[in-house]
Amino acid sequence: MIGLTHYLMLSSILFSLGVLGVLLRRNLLIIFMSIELMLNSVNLAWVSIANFSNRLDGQIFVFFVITVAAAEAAVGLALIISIFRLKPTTHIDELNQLKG
Amino acid sequence: MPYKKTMPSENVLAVILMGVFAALLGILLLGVSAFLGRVKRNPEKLSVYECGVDPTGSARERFSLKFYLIAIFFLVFDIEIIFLYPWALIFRKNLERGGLILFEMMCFLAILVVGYLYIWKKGGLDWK
Amino acid sequence: MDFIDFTILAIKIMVVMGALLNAVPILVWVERRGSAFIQDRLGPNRVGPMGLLQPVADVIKFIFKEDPIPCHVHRFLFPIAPLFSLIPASIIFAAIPFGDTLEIWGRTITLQIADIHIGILYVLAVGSLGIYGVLIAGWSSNNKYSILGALRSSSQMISYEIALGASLIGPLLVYGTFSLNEIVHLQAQSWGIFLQPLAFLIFFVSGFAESNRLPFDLPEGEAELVAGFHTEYGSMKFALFFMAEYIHIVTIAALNTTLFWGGWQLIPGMVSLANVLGISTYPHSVGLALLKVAAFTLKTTFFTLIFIWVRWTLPRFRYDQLMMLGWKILIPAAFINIGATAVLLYIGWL
Amino acid sequence: MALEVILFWICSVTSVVAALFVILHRNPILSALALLASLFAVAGLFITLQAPFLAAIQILIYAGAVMVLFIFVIMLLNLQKDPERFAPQGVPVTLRFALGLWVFIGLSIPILWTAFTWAMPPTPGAYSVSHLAELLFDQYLLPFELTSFLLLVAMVGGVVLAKKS
Repeated sequence: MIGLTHYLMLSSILFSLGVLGVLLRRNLLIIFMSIELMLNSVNLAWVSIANFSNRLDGQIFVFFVITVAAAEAAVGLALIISIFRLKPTTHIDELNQLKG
Repeated sequence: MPYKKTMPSENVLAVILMGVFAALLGILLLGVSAFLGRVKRNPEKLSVYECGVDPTGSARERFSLKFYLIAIFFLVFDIEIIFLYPWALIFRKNLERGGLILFEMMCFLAILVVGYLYIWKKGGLDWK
Repeated sequence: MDFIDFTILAIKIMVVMGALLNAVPILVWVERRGSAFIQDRLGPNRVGPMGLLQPVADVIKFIFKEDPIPCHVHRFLFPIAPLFSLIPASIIFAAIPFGDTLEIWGRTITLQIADIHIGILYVLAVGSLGIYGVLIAGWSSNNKYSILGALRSSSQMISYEIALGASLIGPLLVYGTFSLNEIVHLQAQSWGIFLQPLAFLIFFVSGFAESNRLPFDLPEGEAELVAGFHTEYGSMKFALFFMAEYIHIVTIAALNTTLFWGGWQLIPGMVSLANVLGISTYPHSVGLALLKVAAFTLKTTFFTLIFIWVRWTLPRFRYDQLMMLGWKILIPAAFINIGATAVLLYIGWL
Repeated sequence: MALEVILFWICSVTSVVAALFVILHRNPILSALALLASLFAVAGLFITLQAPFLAAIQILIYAGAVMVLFIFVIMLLNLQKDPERFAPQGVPVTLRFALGLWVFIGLSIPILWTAFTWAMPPTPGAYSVSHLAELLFDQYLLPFELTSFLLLVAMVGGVVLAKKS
């Protein structure tokens, strides 16, 4: 039977894949995508705990996490675009001057 | 109308079955046409379509930011609509408990109308 | 989910997908003859009587015509792109009830592929995936025209999707349930159109924009952008996009009838009329059920014909007019409609 | 019940494989599509966890709006394939990989170690969407009203940042 440990293990696998993505990749957009992946795995953990404890609070939190993640994605990508306009690169190592 | 309430997983099975059916149909048609319509390759046919003129410059130079602004507004208003759905679902049931539920949503919408007017004034919506 | 249920489900899917796929050539023929009739010319009449075999000829042409994959194109995404717009268009039909329950050999069959409890939200969620077919086609064909066309038509679909979502909230306020099946049951006495006329108008207009139909098909405007996002597409791949567009039209028409025109309800107040005339409204009699399915198909074809009729009468919008209509007129109208419905419900009129 | 188990295994395997693709692929559009597939798989998992409303919202917001925004940005900045997958300079790759692995082990030890016992087993179909909505509008009213401010800030921020031409 699919118990709570299955879901929590799956969400921890997805979370660590997201962390790996943030650490390993140098492209700003891929880092941003792995952050969305980490948020998504946290959502999965919320919903599975809400389901197995027969309470709905977990689902409400996921509702708000999705909203915050979407608003953050909108503003974050606007930042990436304005950075791109200064220096046409999304390679994170080249963005090391604070000037500009 | 006594009918058996279908379980969510049966619905998912039905939807997946229908998606697979449509995908198989598309792949089948593509396969048949790729098999029957032999492609006689020649450089003219395979080049970029530019009304006969040779393509100049890379195909993807930068575009105006207008498309990006529209995508942001779409995202924000989509979230707003997401909050309207559960509200609309229980609106009729909660009317007995007085108009509190109506007042809650009106505050939510008022703040977002302020945002909408700000965008309108800042010219985010009009298209030169 | 025993074996018999599974076969019934498979039969239902076969019937619905068969109807959708047969509707495409018929619509092509109707569009050609209709446009000929409107523009006072003959239209196809060479192939078969009154050109009836013309769609068959088209299908054969599409199969045999060579389908080159240009070399500069992304090899994996280019042929897959049409599926991205075909699958969402046909999946929406799983939630639409095309008939009441049917009783055969002691088993009641609900004439609906999947009675999804969150019907309206499911339709919107899957409807919002149609954009990927356009985006991936535009990006993977690596051609200036198709990228600009893809960006333009997807930003148009995006802005009209908000109006679509907001217009669906009005009927939801009135019905108080997501499930499309219950909505049709609730429309026994009076159809949705009488309660939510403005929502119907907004839904219908943004339905045109969602499916990139005239007068909203500027990205495919022949003059400026050659053929919009499917410039590089050859025979069968273009036919798949074409088929996806027609299936999308039929789905939007079916949604229209389900939400505003009483789905398979024959006429408003049909139950009271039947009692007066003494006809047995035994819910599961096969004859009555088939009559209801016929009522649903009649209404859906009526709205599909309106799609075709509008295409050949209205001129095309300019792009800024199109975006202005979407953002500055339809979205405020949808939100005003939501506020008005809520206040009317609060007062108790609606 | 067999359907739920099959659905769980299909969705979890696709989500993990798609997440791997997101990290490993050099072409940003392909990793965006891989993230899309992972979102769909997680939406399928939400359905097996009796949260169909959240599955629909996940598809509507994440797959329908956020990923479209990503693809728009990728098309707007016309990013090509990255020259190499993991940039060699900076902290050595193996150390970074070890850190990721350490996070995974740190997470999974408590999960595997505690035997989850719950007062009542999950009753299928116990809660419907209207329960969720009622809970949202009376107990969680304050966060609901604050989200409108969040959306206002996101709108204004997006306009200010993007229109600095």
